[in-house]
Amino acid sequence: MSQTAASLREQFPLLAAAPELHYLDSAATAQIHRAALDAVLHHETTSRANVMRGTYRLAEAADRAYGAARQSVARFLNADSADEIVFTSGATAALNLVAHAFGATLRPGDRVLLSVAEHHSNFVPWQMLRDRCGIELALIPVDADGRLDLAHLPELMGSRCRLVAVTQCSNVTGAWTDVAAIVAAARKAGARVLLDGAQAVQHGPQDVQALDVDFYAFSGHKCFGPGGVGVLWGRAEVLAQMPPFHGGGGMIVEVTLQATTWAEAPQRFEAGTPPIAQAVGLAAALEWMMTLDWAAIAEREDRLCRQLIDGLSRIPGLRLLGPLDGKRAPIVSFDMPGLHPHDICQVLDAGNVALRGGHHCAQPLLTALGVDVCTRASIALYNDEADVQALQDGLDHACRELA
Amino acid sequence: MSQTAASLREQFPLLAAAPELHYLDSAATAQIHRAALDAVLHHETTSRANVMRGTYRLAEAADRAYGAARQSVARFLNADSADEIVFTSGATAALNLVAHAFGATLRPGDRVLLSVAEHHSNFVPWQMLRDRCGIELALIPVDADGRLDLAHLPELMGSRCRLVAVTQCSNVTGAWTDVAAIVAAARKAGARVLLDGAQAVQHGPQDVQALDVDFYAFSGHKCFGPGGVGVLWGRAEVLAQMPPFHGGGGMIVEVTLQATTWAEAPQRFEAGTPPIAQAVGLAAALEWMMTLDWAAIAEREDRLCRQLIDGLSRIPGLRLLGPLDGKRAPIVSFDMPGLHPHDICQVLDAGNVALRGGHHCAQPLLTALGVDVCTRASIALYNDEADVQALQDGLDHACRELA
Amino acid sequence: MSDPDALYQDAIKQFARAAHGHGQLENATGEAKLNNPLCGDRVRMQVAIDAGRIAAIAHDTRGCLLCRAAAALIGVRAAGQDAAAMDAVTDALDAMLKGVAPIPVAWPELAMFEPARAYPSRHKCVLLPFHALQAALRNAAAATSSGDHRDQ
Amino acid sequence: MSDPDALYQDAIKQFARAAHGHGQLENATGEAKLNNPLCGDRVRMQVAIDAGRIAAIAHDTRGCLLCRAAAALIGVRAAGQDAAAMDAVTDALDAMLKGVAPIPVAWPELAMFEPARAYPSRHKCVLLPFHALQAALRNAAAATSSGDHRDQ
Ligand SMILES: Cc1ncc(COP(=O)(O)O)c(C=O)c1O
Ligand SMILES: Cc1ncc(COP(=O)(O)O)c(C=O)c1O
Repeated sequence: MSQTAASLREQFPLLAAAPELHYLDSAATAQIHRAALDAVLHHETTSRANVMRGTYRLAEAADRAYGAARQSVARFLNADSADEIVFTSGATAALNLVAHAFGATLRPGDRVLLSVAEHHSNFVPWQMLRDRCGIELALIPVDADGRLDLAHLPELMGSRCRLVAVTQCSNVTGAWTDVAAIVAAARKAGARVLLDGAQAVQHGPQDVQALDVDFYAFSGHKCFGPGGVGVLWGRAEVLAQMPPFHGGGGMIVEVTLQATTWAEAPQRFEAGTPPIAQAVGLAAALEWMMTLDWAAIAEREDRLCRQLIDGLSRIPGLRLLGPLDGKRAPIVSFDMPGLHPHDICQVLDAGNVALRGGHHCAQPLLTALGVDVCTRASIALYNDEADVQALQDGLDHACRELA
Repeated sequence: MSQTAASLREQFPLLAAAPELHYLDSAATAQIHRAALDAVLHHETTSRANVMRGTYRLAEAADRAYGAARQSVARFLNADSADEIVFTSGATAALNLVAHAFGATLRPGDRVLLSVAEHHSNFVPWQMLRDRCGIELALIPVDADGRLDLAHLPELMGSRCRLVAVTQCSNVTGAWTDVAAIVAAARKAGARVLLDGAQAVQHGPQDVQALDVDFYAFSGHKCFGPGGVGVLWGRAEVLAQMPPFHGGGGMIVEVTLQATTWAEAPQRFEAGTPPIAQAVGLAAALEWMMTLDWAAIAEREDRLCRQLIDGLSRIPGLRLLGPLDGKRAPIVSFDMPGLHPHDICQVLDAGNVALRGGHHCAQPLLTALGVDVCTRASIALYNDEADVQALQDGLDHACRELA
Repeated sequence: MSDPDALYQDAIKQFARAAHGHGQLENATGEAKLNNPLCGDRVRMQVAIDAGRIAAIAHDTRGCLLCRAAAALIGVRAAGQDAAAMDAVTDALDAMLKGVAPIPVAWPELAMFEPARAYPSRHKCVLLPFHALQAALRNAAAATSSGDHRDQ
Repeated sequence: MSDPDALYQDAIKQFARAAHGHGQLENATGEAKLNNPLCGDRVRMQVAIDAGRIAAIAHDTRGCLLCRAAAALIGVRAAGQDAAAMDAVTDALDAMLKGVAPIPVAWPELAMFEPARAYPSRHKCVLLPFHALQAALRNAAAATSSGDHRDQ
């Protein structure tokens, strides 16, 4: 079904209650959809119990809801089986899980290939693994527009590349990664591929089988769901070969004083009480997303993104970061020499425009692009022309105000 | 203020809507208090934004709420400073954090002393650390009642004990640990002390300074708050010496291709977007708890626990696990030879009594007590005589039904 | 809401109490031990295979009534079956518990587990002995083909 | 809701633009670099100490208007102060931003930061140069006492 931005906006309680707000920071956190909030509320007030261990009806209801949430995520990602869905506390936790559990299968001298465009959450865990275990890190460089430069992929992989871990879409430039090219090169080298989908999921359902990767990570709060929950999808055969990461309740077959035997995936990777209501809320958000006309939404997001880029390029001295042509996510970052992003954001806030300024947890990328900080506007399905216009007006005001 | 169980029960939406339910499984998950649910809802619909990075008013509001939540937790634990409060996704995540981050400061041959009574979440992470890093594990044994047997503490610590990690209260027997004795011995040996407070927090605010431990871990869902959030408290000087565990956004000072410098605690240990609304909800639950008359509640919980123990001891063949005299938490586990806990729980569910059966993620303890599985009833502040009576009646019925 | 009392039909209690097939085989050609991580229940299944069929079977079961009844039913019924037949029965039982298929005609006694449909947490209790038997049969086949006796 | 425009008083813009004290000291006896992890802002402060007081000061500041204005105010005002005085001013500024104290009388120009009270995320911007100066003074003291010159 195709919906207007206004009718979509109506479905987000925070936005519905703040008609004056021009929320252009969905890349940091998307607003929560009514259905997700209702699902959390419903779960906590009708089905709250611990999962996987209780036999009374309330516990069965909790179990059922949690299992159904796993199924919803599997459908959203087109995973082969719900057993490939591991609930975590967020994308960062999912990425750390892989860095530790898949990392435990690596040997000194094995290589992990990242890109310069990674969010710190897909960068720091691998640096820590390198310092802990003596693996090698290599980095796919970016071109002047922040796109991954895949020209030297085979050399970058070398002979011992075991994993390529890259973002699907940059949280700074909106550049989409050419996943197919990376997967093809990785398969040739016998390496696995991890895709950080944190920025992709708010722009529509994904297909991990078509992407043909081995791991996929994302966060609930970036796709209209609750915070405190995220997902690691892993190919069954890869998950099966990995030891657990966190130890605790629910991930074991048997614990004795001497040794412990692990449960199968996904339980093996879900130590302790999981974020149950949050998973249920996330599933509600994803189920809602799966009813939408994504072609229409993509078209509108793209149109707004172009308008934004056109408007910004008219501001003297302003430098747009990221690719200006071709397919890109509606994330637009820019640098205004002499104006600091925090001052820009502050002044725009006076016009109720919510922007983010700083290094966006992507210092290596910003360094490569030759800036220390930048200002970012990010567009989601509930944004419209008025939001873009307000940003434009606000920037004009900021230029006068701060000069 | 002193309140009746009925007036307390009213404040828990799930229980208020299910007057027939005898919920005796709060040790697995306590029900959520209205204030916590309202706080989550309020936050998500008025203040949702990512924290610690935004300068617009909505982000400031999110930051303020998250910071205030840290203050509430600090007050609940009587911590010296809110900077000692690390939000995690749960007790299990908090315990794994210590096993990795404090674990990284240990050397092969250093010793960690646990007890046989630990929940798997405070057992398996240390086994994994042992297998990874060559530390030694030692175990405080339990007596026939499941109480920690501290007779040989100095020998168990040996000369290289660096940490004693024990539960404050057993989730199977309700036995409270003699923390003062352990702290005294640990101080003498130069070892730190970690207390797993998962089962303690639903019975009232804690005082980490009076307990004089170094780490304290608990989960929100066990103290009337949301799931998906937990807390690690750590003494400032100890946290300052630990490297991070998870890597990602928000825990760094600077990331370069070569190396990364860490932020101070608590940020150093909170990689990625934290469970913001859940922390806010937890704080609401804790603030509510801090208004209660805990002496009165403890007295009622204790009275119900005695009634339960008295009633159960009249059932022929039934064996009560855990201490029958002295101070104990209202957690009562028992074994009925010939009747399996799952069958018992199932039949009691027919009378709307929610009990838990199984190994309760404490296999080493159950082995020590000479059982494989057991049935557990746990009492919280919203329980009353009718709940205890329903359990009693249900067990009589089960004995007839299943015989 | 369904009534948990209905779950404990007399048939289940009788099978569980009778514990048909409980014991140990001297001449086992395949064996498997399985346990249910959620409750710690354990089943050890032993089979003696002759010409591809179960000639003798024995089990040692520690579990709830559902688990013990399922093991006892196997104790009565499994002799004479081959691995393919047991796979079919197990799949049919699984489908019945999930509510997507009727009671397997091959083993009408499985009807006693029908009320367990309403309790997904108990499905594993019923299935554990069947899964243990499948594993024992696989181990027997592997032992035959490798000329070696393997435990799982 | 307060008006973010009010934050950018002319005084702040003037101080930021003037960048008093920007530069480098040849004869620094203490130096410190600090950065704000949230935004990547950086301040390098250098001091030359004479008889326990700041004889000369220079800073290199990359940051927002608030941060640059704060650094420039230090550039004008810090000379002649000792470490205790700077600690007092910094504490007073911190308390003013938190809303628990009025504008420090010692440095009345700090009034220009009063509107920042409403924006806790910006407090660090204002305080960063002050904290860098405190660190530089500590380093100078350490260098004097150890006869050694240390960077932090
Ligand atoms: C590309 C990318 N990866 C990973 C993350 C980390 O997500 P989270 O903070 O929800 O764990 C983010 C979000 O900030 C992101 O944009
Ligand atoms: C004593 C004890 N420790 C740790 C845990 C783990 O808590 P969670 O599952 O919330 O992480 C529990 C709860 O099951 C517990 O009872």
